[in-house]
Amino acid sequence: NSESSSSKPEEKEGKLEEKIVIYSPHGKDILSKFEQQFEQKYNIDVEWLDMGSQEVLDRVRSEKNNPQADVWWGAPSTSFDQAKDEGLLKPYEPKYAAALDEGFHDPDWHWSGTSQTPEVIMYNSKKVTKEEAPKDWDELLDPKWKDKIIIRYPLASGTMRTIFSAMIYRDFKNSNEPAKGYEWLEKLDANTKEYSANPEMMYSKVAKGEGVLSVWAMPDVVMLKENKNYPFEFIIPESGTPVLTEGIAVVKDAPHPKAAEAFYEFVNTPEAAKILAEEFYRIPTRNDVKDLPKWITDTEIKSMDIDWQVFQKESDKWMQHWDENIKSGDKEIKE
Amino acid sequence: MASIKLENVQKAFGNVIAVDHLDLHIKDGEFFTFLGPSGCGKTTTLRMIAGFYYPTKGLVRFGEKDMTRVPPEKRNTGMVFQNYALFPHMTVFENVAFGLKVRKIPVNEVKTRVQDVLHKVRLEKYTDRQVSQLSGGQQQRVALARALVIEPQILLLDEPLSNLDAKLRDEMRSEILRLQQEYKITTIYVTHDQAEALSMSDRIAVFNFGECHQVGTPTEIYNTPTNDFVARFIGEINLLSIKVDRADEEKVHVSLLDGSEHFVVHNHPFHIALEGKKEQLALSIRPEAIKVLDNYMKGPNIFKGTIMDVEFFGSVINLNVKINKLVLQVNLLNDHRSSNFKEGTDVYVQLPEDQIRIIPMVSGDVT
Amino acid sequence: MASIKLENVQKAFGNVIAVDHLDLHIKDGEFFTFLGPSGCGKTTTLRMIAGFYYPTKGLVRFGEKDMTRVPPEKRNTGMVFQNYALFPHMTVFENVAFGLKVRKIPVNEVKTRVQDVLHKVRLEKYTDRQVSQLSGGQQQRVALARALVIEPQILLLDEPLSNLDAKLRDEMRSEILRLQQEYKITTIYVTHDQAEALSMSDRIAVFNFGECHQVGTPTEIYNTPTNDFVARFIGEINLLSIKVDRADEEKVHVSLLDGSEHFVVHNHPFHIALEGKKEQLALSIRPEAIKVLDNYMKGPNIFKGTIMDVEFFGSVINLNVKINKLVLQVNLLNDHRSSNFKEGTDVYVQLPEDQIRIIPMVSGDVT
Amino acid sequence: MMKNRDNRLTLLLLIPVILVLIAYVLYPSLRTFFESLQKDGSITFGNYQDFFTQASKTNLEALWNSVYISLLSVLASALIGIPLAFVFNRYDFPGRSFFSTAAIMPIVLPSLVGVMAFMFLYGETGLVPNAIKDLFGLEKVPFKIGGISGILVVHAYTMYVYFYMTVSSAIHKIDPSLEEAAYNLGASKSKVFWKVTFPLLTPAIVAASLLVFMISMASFSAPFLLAGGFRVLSLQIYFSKINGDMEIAATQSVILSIVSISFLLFMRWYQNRKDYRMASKGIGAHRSEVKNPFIKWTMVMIGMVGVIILLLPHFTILLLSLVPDGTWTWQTYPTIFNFENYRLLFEDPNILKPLKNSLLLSVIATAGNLVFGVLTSYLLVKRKFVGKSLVDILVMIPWALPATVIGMNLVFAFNEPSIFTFGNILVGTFWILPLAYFIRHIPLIVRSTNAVLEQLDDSIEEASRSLGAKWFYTFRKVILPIIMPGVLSGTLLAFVESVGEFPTSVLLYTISNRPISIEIMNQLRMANMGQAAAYGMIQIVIIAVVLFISNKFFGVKAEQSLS
Ligand SMILES: Nc1ncnc2c1ncn2[C@@H]1O[C@H](COP(=O)(O)OP(=O)(O)OP(=O)(O)O)[C@@H](O)[C@H]1O
Ligand SMILES: Nc1ncnc2c1ncn2[C@@H]1O[C@H](COP(=O)(O)OP(=O)(O)OP(=O)(O)O)[C@@H](O)[C@H]1O
Ligand SMILES: [Mg+2]
Ligand SMILES: [Mg+2]
Repeated sequence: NSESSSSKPEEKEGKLEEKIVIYSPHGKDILSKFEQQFEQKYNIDVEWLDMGSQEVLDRVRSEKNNPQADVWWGAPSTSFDQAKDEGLLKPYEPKYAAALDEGFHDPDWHWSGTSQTPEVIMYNSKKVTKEEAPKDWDELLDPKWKDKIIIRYPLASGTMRTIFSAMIYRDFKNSNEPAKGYEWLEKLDANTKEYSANPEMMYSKVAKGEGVLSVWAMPDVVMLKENKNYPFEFIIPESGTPVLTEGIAVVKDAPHPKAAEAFYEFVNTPEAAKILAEEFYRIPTRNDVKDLPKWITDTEIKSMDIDWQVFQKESDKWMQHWDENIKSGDKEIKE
Repeated sequence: MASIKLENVQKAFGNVIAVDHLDLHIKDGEFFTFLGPSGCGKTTTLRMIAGFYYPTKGLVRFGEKDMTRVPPEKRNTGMVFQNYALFPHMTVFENVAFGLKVRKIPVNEVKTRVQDVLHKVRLEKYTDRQVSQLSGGQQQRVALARALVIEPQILLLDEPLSNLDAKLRDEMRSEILRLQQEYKITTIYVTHDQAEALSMSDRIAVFNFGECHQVGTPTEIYNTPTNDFVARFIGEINLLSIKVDRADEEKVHVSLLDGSEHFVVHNHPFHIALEGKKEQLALSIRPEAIKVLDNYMKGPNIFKGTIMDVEFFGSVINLNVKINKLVLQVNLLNDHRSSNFKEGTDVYVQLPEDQIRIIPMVSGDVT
Repeated sequence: MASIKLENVQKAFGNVIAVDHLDLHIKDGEFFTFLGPSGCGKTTTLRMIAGFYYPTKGLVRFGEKDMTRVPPEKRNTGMVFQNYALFPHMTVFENVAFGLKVRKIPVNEVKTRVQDVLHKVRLEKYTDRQVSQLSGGQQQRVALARALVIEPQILLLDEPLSNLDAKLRDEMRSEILRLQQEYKITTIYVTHDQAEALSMSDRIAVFNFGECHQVGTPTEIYNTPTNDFVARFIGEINLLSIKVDRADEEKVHVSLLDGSEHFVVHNHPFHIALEGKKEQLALSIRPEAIKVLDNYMKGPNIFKGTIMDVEFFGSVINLNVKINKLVLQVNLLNDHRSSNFKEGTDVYVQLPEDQIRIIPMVSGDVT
Repeated sequence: MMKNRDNRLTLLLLIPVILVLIAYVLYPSLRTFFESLQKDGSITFGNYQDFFTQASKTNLEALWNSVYISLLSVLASALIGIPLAFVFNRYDFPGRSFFSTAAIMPIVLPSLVGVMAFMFLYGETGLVPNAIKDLFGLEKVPFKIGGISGILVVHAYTMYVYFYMTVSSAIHKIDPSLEEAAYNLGASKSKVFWKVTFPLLTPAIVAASLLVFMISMASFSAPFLLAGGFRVLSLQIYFSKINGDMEIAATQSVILSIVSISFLLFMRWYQNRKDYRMASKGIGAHRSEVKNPFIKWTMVMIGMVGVIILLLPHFTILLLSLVPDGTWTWQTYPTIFNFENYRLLFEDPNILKPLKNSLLLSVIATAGNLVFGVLTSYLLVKRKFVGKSLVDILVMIPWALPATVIGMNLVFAFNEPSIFTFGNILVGTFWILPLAYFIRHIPLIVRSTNAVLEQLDDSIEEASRSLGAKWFYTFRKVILPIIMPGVLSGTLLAFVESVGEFPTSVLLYTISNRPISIEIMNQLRMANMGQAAAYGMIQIVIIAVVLFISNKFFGVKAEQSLS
C-alpha cells in the first residue's frame, strides 16, 4: 500500500499512513459515501465507528492513554469545547480557515465547524396546519397545546439541552438570573405530554399523533420529511433560535495524524459541503459554497446570539435544576 | 369400607410386565403381608393401591368402590416408602406433622400427637433435627412415624423396618400391630423378613415374577405350601425330587427319581398338594422337623447319615447330614446336646411321616 | 497392609457426639462386623474409615500408615452406602463399570468383569436399565456389585443386604464371603441382623451411643457378653436382677433382689463376668438354653411355671413361662412336642447351671 | 471440617477463582468506589451524605422507586415463569417441546428494538389497543402501557425467563416420591405444591429472584424508553454521567450495589435455614402417572395462549422489518410489506461481519463463563472455606452494578497496562469485549448452577471417590452430567445475553469486534426502524437456531437423567 500512496502525485506533505479511523455520529449513509470517495482519492483504508456524539466523547476520553481514533467528525461545538478542556484534541488549522466565519471554529483551532444546525419547532402536518402552528417559542406555552407536546428527554440529548439552555439564556444574559427561564420551562412542562427517551420514539409519537408538536434540529426534520415520508413540517421561531455548530477535530496522539489531516480537509471541501447539503440536509459553515439547495437559500434563519462559554459553564447546573425541580415526575405515570 | 380388592390387575412399564393376573381380596382390618423375592412386583402393587400407578389392566376397589382412577390424596392411605421420601426441607417434627396439618388438626393436638408418635419410634430427642442429620435407621423411623400419625384407613408399609436392628424392629412391630388392632386399620406390609411376616400377618401373599403363588395364613403358607417356590421361599426346606411308587388309603409310598431311598407319607391333602397335572413332584420337609435320634430305632423314614458340617446361628444350630447321595439340612436347638454334633459324626435321622409333604415343582432350577 | 486401626477416635457434629473413645484394630483379611442399635455411630465410623469424615480427634491407620487425612480416592476402599448413592444418570452397567474405568482397565475386561459380578448379584438381565427403573432390592444389589467389582483392599458394607429377601441375602452373603476369602479383603460389615453377624463374622464390635461395648468372636459375644447391653442386643435373653448370696470354689449362690428364688451358678469366669465394681448384677440365660422338662425332676434351678403365651416363628416356638413373679422366655424347636404347649399349661423348666451367666447391668431401664 | 488434602484441593480450586474475581471484578469495582469518595479533590464520604440529604430528594425517590419496581418485577416474573415451567415440564401434550423452547424467546429480543416493539404493540398508538378500539368502535384506546406499568410489563416479559429456566431444570431434579409422599398424606394438589414442591425449588427460585432483582435494579433500556421522567437509580446514574458528574454517578452506583447485595445476603440467609439435598435412599425417580385430564388441558391452553402473547413482540419486529422505512409513520396500521429492508441490509458487503463478531465474542465469553461458573458454583455449594460470603458477593457484583458502570469500570481499569492484563492495554483491543461479556455473565451461570448443585446429594460424589475416581474425574463424569441441565440453562442464557449485549458493548467495542447490537443501534439512530428491525430479526433467528439445537441436545440429556 505504501508505494501506491507515495506514488500519488498530489501528496506534497510527505507520506500518508495507510489507514485512518474515524469516530462519528453521522450514520452509515454519510460515512460510507465519504469512505468510498476518500479511499478512491487517497487509497487509504478508511475505518469508521458510527456512534452517538456523547459516546464519541466518552470513548475518546477512555482511550486517552491509547487512542484508537484519528478524527472525530460530528458533534456540537460544546462537546468539542469540553474535549478541548480535557486535553483530548489536537489543534489543526485547515487550509480553508479563511472561509470560516468567526463563530464557526475554535479560537485555537482545536475544532472547526462543518455544518450548522438551527433548532426549530416541528409539527405534525397532518394534524396541524401551517397557520395554526406556533410561530415562536412563547406560543408553545399556549394552553391549547396542553398534552400535545412531545419532547425528547433533554438530559441525554445535546439538541434538547441546547434548546432548553437557550430558553434560560434569553433572560439570563441580561439578568444573570435563571429564574425567569425556569418559569418558562415550568410552563412548557405543563403542556408537555411526554418526554421520549430517544428521538425515534419522539418521531413516531408525533407522526402518529399522540402529540403534535416538538422542538428539534432542522436537518433531521428535513431529512425525515424528505427521505422517510414523515408528515413533518418545521417553523423557525421568529424571535431567533440557537444555531449549533457541528464540527470536526483531530484526536490528540492520533495514530495516523497525516491521514487524519487529509480527511479533515476532505470532508469540508466545497464539493463535500455541497453533497452534504444536497443529500443529507446539512447547512454548510463555509461561506464559499455555491449552488446550495433551495431549502437552504429560502429559509431565513435568525440566529440567537449566544455566548457558548457561558452556556457550557452554566448548562449542567440548569439542566440539573430542571431535572430535579421542574420536570413533573407524575406526569408520565398517569395512564 | 377399607377392604381392598384387586381384580385381574396388570402393570406394565413399556414391555416390562411388573405385575400380572393379580387377584387379591384384603379384608377390612386385616394385616396382610406381601412376601416375595426382590423385583417381584411388591412395591408396584403397593403403589397401585396408593394410587401412584394406574394399572395397565384391571381394577382396584376399596370396599365396593372403584378406586382405580382416584387420585392418591383422596384415598386416605398412609404409606411408608421404600426409599423413605422424607421432605428434606423440613425438620423431623415438620415431616411428621405434615399429614396432620393437611387435615387441619388444631396446632395443640398436632403437637401432642407428633410428640406421641415420635416417642413411640424412639425419636423424641430428635424432634428439631433436619432429616439429613439423621442416621439411616432414624430416617426410616421418621418415615414410619409420618405414616402412623395420621391413623389412616389403610396403611401401606414398604419394608418399613429394613434398616432397624432386631430389638427396635421388635418394638416397632408391636407398635404397628397395636395401632393396627386398636384402630382396625387395614394394613399391607411388604417385608423380606419371613419371621416377621409369619409372626405378624393375618394372611400372606407370596409373589414371584409379578404373579401371586399363594395366599394364606402364616401356618397355611408355612405348613402347606402350594409348590416348591413357596416352600423354598418361606423358611428352610429340604426338597427331594421324587416319583410316586404306589398309594393306598392311608399311605403314599414314594422314592427318589433313581429309585433309591423309599419314603412313606400320610395320604391326606395336608400332606399331598397336587394342583393340576404337574410332571415333577418333590418331597418336602422342614429342617427342624427332622429328628436326630440319640439311638438307632427301627421304623419308616429312618436313615443313617454322617454330619458334613455344623453351622452356628445363635439359638439354633444347623447340620448338613449326608445320607448316601442325599444331603439333608437339619436344624436343632443350641442346647446341651449340641456339643455332641461334630463334623464327621454318624447320626440317625428320622423324617416323621406326618411332617412330610409332597408338592409340585414350578420353578426351574432355583438354587 | 490392609489392617485397620482406629486410635481413640472421636467424631462430633456440632455438639452431637456420634462416635467417642473408639479404639479398634481390624486385622488384615478379617471379616469384621459393626453391630448396634440405630443411630449408634456405625455409619459414621465407616465413613471415617472411607475418608468422608475426618475424625474430630484420634487417628485412622491402614497398616502402620496414618490415613487420617488421606482423601477417599487414595484409600482403595470399596463401599456400599446405606442409601446406595447410585449414579442416577448412568445405566446399571455404567454404574458398576465406573470403578473399573477409573482404574483404566481395558474395555474388554471391564465388560467381562461387570457381566460377571452382575451375574453374581442376579442382575444380568438388567444390564442396560436406568437405575431409576429398578426395584429397591435391585438397586441395592447394583450398589453391592459396584463395590465388589473393583476388588478393593478394604470393603466397607453399610447394611448392604437390608432390602433383600432371605434367599437372596443368603446367596449374596456367600458371595461376599467367597470374595472376601479369595482375595483376603479386609471387610467391615454393618448390619442389624444378628444372625447374619454371628454366622459371617470373624469378629464383631457391639456399639451403643457412639461407644464400643465389646469386641469379640461371634461365640464370645453370644456366650460371654460383657454386660447386659450386649447380652440383650445379641439374641434373646432372660435377665433377672439378682444379688449374690454366697460363693464357694465351685458354685455361686444367688437370689432375686427380694430374696426369693435361689439359683446356683458355676463359679468360673465363663459364667461370672464382673468387670469393675458394678452395683447391679443380673443373671442371664438364653431362652433356648432353658429346658422344658417332660416330667418333674428334682435338682437345682428347676421351677414350676405356667405357660402364658405361645408364639410361632416358623421353625421355632417361643413360650413365656410365668414362675411366681418371674416371667421367663423359652424357645423350643417346632417339633412333634410343640402341640403340647398351650396357653395355661403347667410345665417344669430347668435353668442349667452351665448355661447361666452373671453379668453387670450398664443400661438403665431398657425395655 | 476440612484439613490437609481436601483443604489443599479446595485451595487449589479456589485460587484461580479468587484471582479472576479480584482481577476482573473487585479491582475494577474498587475504582468506582474510590471515585465515589472523591469530592472537590479530597477523599470524603461527602457524596454519600449529599445523596441522602439532598434537598430535592430526587436520589432517595429514585432509590425507592428502583427498589419497589425491582421487587414487583421479581414478583411478576415469578408469577409468569414458575407456572410456565410447571406446565411445560410436568405435562406432556402435543407441541410441548416447541412451546417450551418458544417460552425462552423473550430473552432473544434485542433490548432496544424489543422495548420499541412493545411500544408499537401496546403504546397509545400501538397495534393492540388500536385494533381493539377499531374492532369495538371505542372512543379511546382501552389501555396503553407507559410509565411504571410499562416498565413492569417489559421487565416481567424479559425476566421471567430466568425463573422459567432455573425452575425448569430444578423441577427435574426433584425426587417424585417426595410429592407422592405428600399426596399420600392427604395433601391436595395445591398443598403439595406450596408445601413440598415449591419449597424444594427454593434454591432455584432464590437464584432467579436474585438475578431478576439485580437486573431490575440495574435495568436501563426499559425505564429509559418507557419511564420518561420517572426516576429510577439506574437512570440517575446514567444522567449523572451524561452531566459529567462522575463522582456522583459512582456514588449512586455504589449505593445501588449495596442494595442489591443486601438482597443477596437476605436471600442467602433465607435459603440457608433449610436443607434441600434429596437424601432418599436409592433412586426414587419413578415418574408419577397421576394426571387429571381436565387440569391438564386447561394448563395446556394457558400455556399456549401464554406463548402466543410472548411471541407477539417478535412478530411485531418481523412486521416492522417487512415495512419499508417511511411507509408507517403516521398510519395506524402499516399497508405496504416487502423485503426492501432486507435487500438494503444485504447490499452491504459487510453485513455478516457483526453477526460473526457477535457469535465469536459470545462463544469465547460463554466458554469462559461455563468453566469458571461451574467451578465457582461447586466451591460455593459443596466446599467449606473461610470467606465464602465474600466470594459470593464478588460473584454477584457484576450483576448488581448497572452494565454501563461495569463498562466504565473496565475502561478505568484497563486503559492502562496492569498486571492483570499481563502489561497490555485492553481498552481498544478485541479482547476487551469478550472479557466484558464474561464478567457480566459470571453471576448467571454461577447462580443457575448453584440451584441444581444445592439439590445434589453429597454421597454421590463420595461414592465416586471411594471407587477411586480422582476429584477431577468425579467432577467430569459424575457431578457434571447430573447437574448439566441446570448448567446448560445458565449457559444458554449467558450466551443469548451475550449475543444481544448492548450497554457495555457500546462503551467498549472496536472496529475489529463490532457486535450486532451496535449495528442495530446505529440503524435506529438513523431512524431506519425497518432496517433495525430486520437486523433484529436476523439476531432472533440466529439465537433461535442456537437455542433450538441446544434444546434438542439439552432435552436428550434431561431425558436420560430423569425418566
Ligand atoms: N450430619 C449430621 N449432623 C448431626 N448429627 C448427625 C449427622 N449425621 C449423623 N448424626 C447423628 O449421629 C449419630 C450416629 O449416626 P450414624 O449414621 O453413624 O448411625 P448408624 O449407627 O449408622 O445408625 P443406623 O443403623 O440407623 O444407620 C446419630 O444419632 C445421628 O443422628
Ligand atoms: N419404572 C420402571 N420401569 C421399568 N421397570 C420397572 C420400573 N419400576 C419397576 N420396574 C421393574 O418391575 C419389577 C417389579 O418392581 P418392584 O419395585 O415392584 O419390585 P419389588 O417387589 O418391590 O422389589 P424389591 O423387594 O427389590 O423392592 C422389577 O423387576 C423392576 O425392575
Ligand atoms: Mg420394593
Ligand atoms: Mg447407618
